[in-house]
Amino acid sequence: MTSREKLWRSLEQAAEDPAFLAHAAQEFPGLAAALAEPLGRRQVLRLMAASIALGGLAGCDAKYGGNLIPAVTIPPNIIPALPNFYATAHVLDGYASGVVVKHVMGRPVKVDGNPEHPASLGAIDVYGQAQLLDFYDPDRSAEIMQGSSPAALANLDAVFSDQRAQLAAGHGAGLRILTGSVTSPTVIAQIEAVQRQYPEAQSIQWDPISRDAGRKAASLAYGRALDTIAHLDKADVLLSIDGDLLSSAPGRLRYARDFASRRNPSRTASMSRVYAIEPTPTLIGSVADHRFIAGPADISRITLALAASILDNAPTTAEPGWLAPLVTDLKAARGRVLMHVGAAQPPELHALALQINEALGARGVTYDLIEPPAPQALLQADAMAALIADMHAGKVRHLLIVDSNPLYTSPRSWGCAEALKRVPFSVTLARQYDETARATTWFVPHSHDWEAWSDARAYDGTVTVLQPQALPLYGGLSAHQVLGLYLAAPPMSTEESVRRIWAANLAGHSTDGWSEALARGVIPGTASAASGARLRSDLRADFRTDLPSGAGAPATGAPGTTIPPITAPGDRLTLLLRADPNLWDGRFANNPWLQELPRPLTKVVWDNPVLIAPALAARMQLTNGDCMRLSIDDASVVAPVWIMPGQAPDCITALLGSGRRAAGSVGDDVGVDFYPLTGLTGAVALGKTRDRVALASTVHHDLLMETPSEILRHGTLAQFHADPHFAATAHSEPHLYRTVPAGPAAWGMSIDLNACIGCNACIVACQAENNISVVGKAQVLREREMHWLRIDRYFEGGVDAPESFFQPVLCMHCEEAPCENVCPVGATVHDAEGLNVMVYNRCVGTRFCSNNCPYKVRRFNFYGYARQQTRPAQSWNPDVTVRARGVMEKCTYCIQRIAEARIEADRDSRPVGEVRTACQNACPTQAFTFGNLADATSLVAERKRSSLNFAMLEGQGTRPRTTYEALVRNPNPAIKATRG
Amino acid sequence: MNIPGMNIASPDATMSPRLRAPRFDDPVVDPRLTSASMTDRICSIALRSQSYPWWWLAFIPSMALAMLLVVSIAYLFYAGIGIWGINWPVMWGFAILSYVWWIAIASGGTIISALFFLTGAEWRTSLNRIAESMMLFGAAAAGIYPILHLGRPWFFYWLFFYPNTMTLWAQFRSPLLWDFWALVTYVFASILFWFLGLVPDFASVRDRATGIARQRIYGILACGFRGTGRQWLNLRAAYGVMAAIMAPVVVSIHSIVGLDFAGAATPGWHTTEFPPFFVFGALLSGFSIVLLLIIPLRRLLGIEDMVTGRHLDVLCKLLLTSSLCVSYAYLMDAFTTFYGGDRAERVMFIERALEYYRYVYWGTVLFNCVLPQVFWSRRLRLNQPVIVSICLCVVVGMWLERYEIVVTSLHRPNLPSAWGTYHATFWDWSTLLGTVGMFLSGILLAVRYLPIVSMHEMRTLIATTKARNGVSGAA
Amino acid sequence: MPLAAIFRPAANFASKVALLVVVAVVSIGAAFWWLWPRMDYARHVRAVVAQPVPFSHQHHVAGLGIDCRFCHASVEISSNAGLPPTHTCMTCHSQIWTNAAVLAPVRDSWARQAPITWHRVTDLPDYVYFNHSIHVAKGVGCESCHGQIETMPLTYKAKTLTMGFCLSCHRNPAPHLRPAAAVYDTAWTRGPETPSPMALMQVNHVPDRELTDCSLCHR
Amino acid sequence: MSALAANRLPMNRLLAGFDSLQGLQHALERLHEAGFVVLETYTPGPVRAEDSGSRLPLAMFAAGMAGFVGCFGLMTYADVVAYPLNIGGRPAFAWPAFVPIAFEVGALCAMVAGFLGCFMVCRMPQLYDPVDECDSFRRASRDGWFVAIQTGDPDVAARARTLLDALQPTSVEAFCA
Repeated sequence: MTSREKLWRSLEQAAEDPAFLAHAAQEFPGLAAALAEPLGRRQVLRLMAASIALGGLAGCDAKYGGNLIPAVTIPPNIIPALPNFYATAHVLDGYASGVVVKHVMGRPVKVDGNPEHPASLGAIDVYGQAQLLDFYDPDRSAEIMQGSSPAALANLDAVFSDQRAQLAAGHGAGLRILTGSVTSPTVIAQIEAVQRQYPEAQSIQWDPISRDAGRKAASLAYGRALDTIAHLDKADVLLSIDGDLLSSAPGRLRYARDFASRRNPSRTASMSRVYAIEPTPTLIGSVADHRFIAGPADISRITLALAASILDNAPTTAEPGWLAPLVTDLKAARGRVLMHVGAAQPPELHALALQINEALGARGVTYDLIEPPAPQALLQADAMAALIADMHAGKVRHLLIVDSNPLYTSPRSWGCAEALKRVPFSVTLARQYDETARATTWFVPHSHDWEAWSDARAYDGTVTVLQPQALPLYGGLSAHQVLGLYLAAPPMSTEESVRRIWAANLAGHSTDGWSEALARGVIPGTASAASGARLRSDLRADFRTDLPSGAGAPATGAPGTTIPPITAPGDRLTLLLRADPNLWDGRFANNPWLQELPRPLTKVVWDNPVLIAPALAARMQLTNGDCMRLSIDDASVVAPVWIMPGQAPDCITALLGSGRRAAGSVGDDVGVDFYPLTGLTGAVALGKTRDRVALASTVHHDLLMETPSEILRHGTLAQFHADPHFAATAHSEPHLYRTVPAGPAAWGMSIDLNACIGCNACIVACQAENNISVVGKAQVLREREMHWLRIDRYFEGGVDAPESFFQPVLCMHCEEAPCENVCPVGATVHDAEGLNVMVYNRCVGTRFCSNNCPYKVRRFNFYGYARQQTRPAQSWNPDVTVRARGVMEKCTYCIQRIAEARIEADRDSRPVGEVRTACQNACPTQAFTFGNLADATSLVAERKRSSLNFAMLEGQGTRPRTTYEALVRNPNPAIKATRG
Repeated sequence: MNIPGMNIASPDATMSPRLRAPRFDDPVVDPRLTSASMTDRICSIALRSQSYPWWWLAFIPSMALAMLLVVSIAYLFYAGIGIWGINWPVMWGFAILSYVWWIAIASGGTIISALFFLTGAEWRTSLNRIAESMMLFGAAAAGIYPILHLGRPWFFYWLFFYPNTMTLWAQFRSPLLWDFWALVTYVFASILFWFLGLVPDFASVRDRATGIARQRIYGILACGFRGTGRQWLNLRAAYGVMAAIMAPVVVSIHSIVGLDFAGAATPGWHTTEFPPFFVFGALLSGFSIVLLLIIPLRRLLGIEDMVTGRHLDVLCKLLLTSSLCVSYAYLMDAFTTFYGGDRAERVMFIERALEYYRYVYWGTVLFNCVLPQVFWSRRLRLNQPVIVSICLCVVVGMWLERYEIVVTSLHRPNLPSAWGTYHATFWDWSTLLGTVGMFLSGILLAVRYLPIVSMHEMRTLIATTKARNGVSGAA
Repeated sequence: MPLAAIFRPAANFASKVALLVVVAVVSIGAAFWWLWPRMDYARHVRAVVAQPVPFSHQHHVAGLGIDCRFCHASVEISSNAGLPPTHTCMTCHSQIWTNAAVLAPVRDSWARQAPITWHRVTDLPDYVYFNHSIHVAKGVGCESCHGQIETMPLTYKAKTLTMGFCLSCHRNPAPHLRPAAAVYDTAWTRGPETPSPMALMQVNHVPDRELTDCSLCHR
Repeated sequence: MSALAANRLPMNRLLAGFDSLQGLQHALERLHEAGFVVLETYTPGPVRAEDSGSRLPLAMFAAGMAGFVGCFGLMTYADVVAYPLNIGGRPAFAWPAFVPIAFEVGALCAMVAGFLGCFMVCRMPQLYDPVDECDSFRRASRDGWFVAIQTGDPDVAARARTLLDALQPTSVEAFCA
């Protein structure tokens, strides 16, 4: 609280306020960091303070005066108002994805992907970008807590010194270290060091969103845990069973890139064909050529039938009708196929997939098996259950919880809360004073990944060194520092320990190699090699192939692999619990950007309704927002429902991660907490209640219509082969006058609908780059969301099994813009390079422009939203005006980037070079192409020459600078009734 | 006194219209009236020492509503237009539609006082002042909306164009700017037109007034008008030309308001018929409001012998006519939509007529097209309760029509992904009611303190009718 | 009732006066409304701002001939010209005037490693994105916007810096350009040897783009 | 007769009232024949029906035209010369779009000109006029048709009275100016 008040003071005060200075302390990693002496930091923060006064926070009302606060000594590499970029990585459940953080005057303002990093290739997901707000989050805890009262670091040291003594006495008996999945060699080394010192100590790694099934399956098939790495660019036919390749699998960004490389027939010689079999809509299902809906029960049955027909050449059973052609297709594409099973499915299905892939000769081509980057318990869930059992049994005397929130995420049936009460000494290391922290005897604020040295491995094993981007804003200790407390020997500096570990890889050139590794964001030669493990011939012999329909092992109730689907005996209704596409397991719940990010398929924000099939809704007379009581055994949860076209009628889907109690001012009590229903085996009973919840969705009406071709054009590969220009409009509208912007440049954009997978990365990128406000649920309910870039989602076909389409929509920058000639004050006009310019400070707010915009891409500040943001002043992008109340705003093609490019080019008297928009940078599939149309060699010019190129609402005669490439799908001609 | 033509009428026709129900063959002015009696009566209304009880009964609630307007505006400026129901697809709501509604009401007044002045319609004489007051306060009520509806109202002056330090001008292609200037012109012109017509009557009141205070007040308002030959000559000349200007101005402002919509490419707006369509609407609402005002006032002020059955008959006929014009416009709206063959237009129209806002649409049709048809009957044209209820319906109907044009058009834009709905908030309603209060308070003050019938024109009318009767009597 | 004239003869004169007053008030109001933003007072032109240290550009620039870039180091590469850090002051003032009273704040800042808080003299609204580097690169002298800085014992704002001021140059840059060498030369004046304005456009490679586009300064 | 008038110059004017326009017109003819100086008529309505001796309409037309042309010119200057901007790719000189505002401004100018002009030529505001002193004058704004004539010396006044009395005036009153 207090910290936020400080942050909200006027900049002049803030800049002189020592508390503020302390909070805003910044550091220079990379080359500078290696040399920078501590003094350097304090100087920069002054510079940073100055930078704020120097107009860092731009507003729409002019005010004279203010202060200028120059540094005492200018640190190296800092030039006022010029950005610095430092590589690091974003780690989720242990897996790293490379990012590059943009600093201005020493403060992080933007995160982008790291092109050098194999798991990113320059792309970045929503979590990675939202790190910016997590880093500045005013709700981050700054105080060490003993019980419920603040304590000093000294107290902690004191306590630990006698804890060390006690533990040493018992050889560490009763010491447990609970972490999320860890791939950081440094952390692992430290934990091992601790275990060397206390032989009895145990370390447990556990993530609520489990990937146990894969490991278990590998051990079934190959005798040991192996990770699978897909090469989607090599797969002609991709069969995804409840797949998460594009949504939550480690390496999803890379997969998305490879996937897209085979989807646009005007660019790829052989377009891939994608089959998806799934109970609930996923990203890959939404972009698949064939999406077959199969409830949990059917999935096992179908997979078994599939296995039978491929492995044993058994004749495929009659139903479902599409199975036979599918099998034929798979066999035909032998060696260039990939069958992928989602993490939510039981190990047995994974194992079958491994076997089928081998049988189809795909291994080494469309996928590789590698040694897991970091050793893991085969079944994390079992390990966790065991830990809690030990706690109950009182065997645990000292518990350290790092980067994990079991009180919120563990199945309630395990009784973690009670168990914790029986642990005499427990420490939580977390960013917020969260649910678990409140229950442990000690709480230590966890420094952000950007505030400490560390390292982590990518999905393929490649190591990235995480370098600090700033001094801890809110104090706090890193995992390394806390683990250091267990070691008698004073720990060396974290940087030193990280360096030491990688000295070998960077041998030969001591400093340079290190600096280069930091600069590039990867340590060369650390990717895991493909494993040569041989498939067990007798694989299927030793697991039951007579899987109880309703999917598998988990149903046996062992809190085994994934959060188990539950089958009710009566109506075979199954509850699927999945990670939230925005909040993951709940750790991002306090992030306003992610809370207000429309879920890819439902477009619901600030809520996590249960997804039910239209059929079920009809049967129970439910409409969106009606509340249902879901009860399993004695646990029950009341949650609103959302009718999800394409949902299997015999299952309902709930997203974990909402309903936090101690996430912070943003995330508390948003949505419903479904963890109480995890780990239960009983039947799920549905009871209708009388309550209703108003659900905020950015699609403000539930409507299912044929998408008019003037909006979104799509066809099949057959059509494309017949006529590559099938989507283009032949005729050109007559016109009275035509003003062609003079140039020199002509900015334009092309969006490839074949590439868009609806992952939302572009939306967050835009929000971060352009200082777009979060408005909150109440305002979204009143249809006042502010996103400049939205992804329209259209359904076509029947409600039960519709075909779905994604279409990113942003300002089209029409050359004959309807918005411009209705503005009475000329606040929106055209510039010579064809940009539809919105001059905020000229806008009086008549809103006529929005009424007259056929694409409805303009957003209006009904209130002073920018003033209501919880983010501190210095987190805004200083190059973009922060819009005031009563002002219209919209996509500018990232004009601040264009302006910088223009200025640089003009300064050196050369034509303007490449400009990349924020959405383009973030997009994992490179769906966006932006550039200079005047330069015929530019990529955007080339894409606009594509035979699939079309303009949205062409008939309006607005001549948009943003055009689309029509969507082409590649259905199997042998399968008639395609979808479902 | 022998009144020719009376013998063919039923005997009670000789009774003063003040003592009997209105008749279609009433003279526009009761022959018993003389300049003196008429002048004295009208002046005595303005000069009453204390007001009628009914006046207070009407004025206090009106004033309360006007206060509500003040509160609403204060809160609006404090909090921002987010307090209204407007949203992403429906960026315009109550502010604009009420503005159009009020402008139409005001324009109706102008048409009666200016247009029919030019045509020399005698029945217009006694309604002139009421119509002009209606124009004035209607314009005032409308005039505040364009500024209120701005996101940053304190910058409204950017719509004037003048050499400023930014060297920026206005954007003259925008119908909104045309509208702004049409409104500025209309409001100022109304005031001048209204006041110039009042000057000779102020003189009459001045000369009837007792007590130095009233004498002085009305004396100042009369600006020393004494009815000299030169004054009459120039005043009549100026007034005539002003009327000749007001007529096209009132048509222009309503056409331009129509262009605010027709000038946009938005489905439901993008049609060339809007300018005349809006003028029809102005006529319809103007006539209904005038009827709503005169029917109680002729009784309460005892001027039935100046506002007679003939007036009711004529106004109802005009109301019926304009209703038919409006109906034609609605038909054309539907026709062009489907004839034009634009998908978005069709979808929007179907949504408008059959979906969420269908009651608004059909309410509009019922109130504006169907109900006024009763005025085909001469008997009902004189039945004051019927007239009042029909006119009330029409006034509501005209408001619904604007709701339909503004809101339902916007809630179904080209892209289905941008569809939405609109719901007014408390502050929308409070502002609307507030302007109603402001309008009524104004009218009531005018009724109380101004000569509510244009006496100098009535004197001329009385003289001419007398002359005519004298002639026909001789024949 | 005894009738008499309502007004006295004087009323005629009074009414005339009243009319005149009304006219006067209206026209004066309008005139002020139009003139106010053009007044130096409203624009803080020539208003000296009190500073922690009475720094004299006159002394340092005209007197000692220190180049602008010595203190405003990033003017050629960044949008922000940059303000000298205490370190820069101390490069000299650790040697000379080491115990001058006026310099106490500087020494203090150095000793405490606490920054000096200067007060803004030349300010643009936050929604205007002015870039120093491009202007100096194209031969716009500091003096064009900052005035005769070398004559200022205490620094003040020299130009109105209204949008009109910016546009006056953006609409016709040529007359405001100097040879690259003279950009920081406070004494420079156009001489016979100076290339013609049009020639300077060529020499300085002033780009052929629409310099009055809104998007040039507003984002 | 008010105290004000008492300490004034001799009564040098006569105000005669008639109860009808015809009466007044008749009297005017007689007065003219008799060669009296008719100063002014004060009537409850126009004396001559519809005739235009007024130059106001011309002035209003001129003002209107000036307003229209001036406004149109200013808009043209602003869009074509002062700050030409690309507005939705429309031509800079979008003359049809200039018409509405030019018309409105022209109309406003004409109205204002008419209003001010009318006050000027009517010599208004003229709150006091000697004729106000006459008691009978109040009827001029009701139903009395009055004429004021100049009567220099008493005998002229006497002749005037005799002439007027013959015309059945409602009142004859002397006043001074």
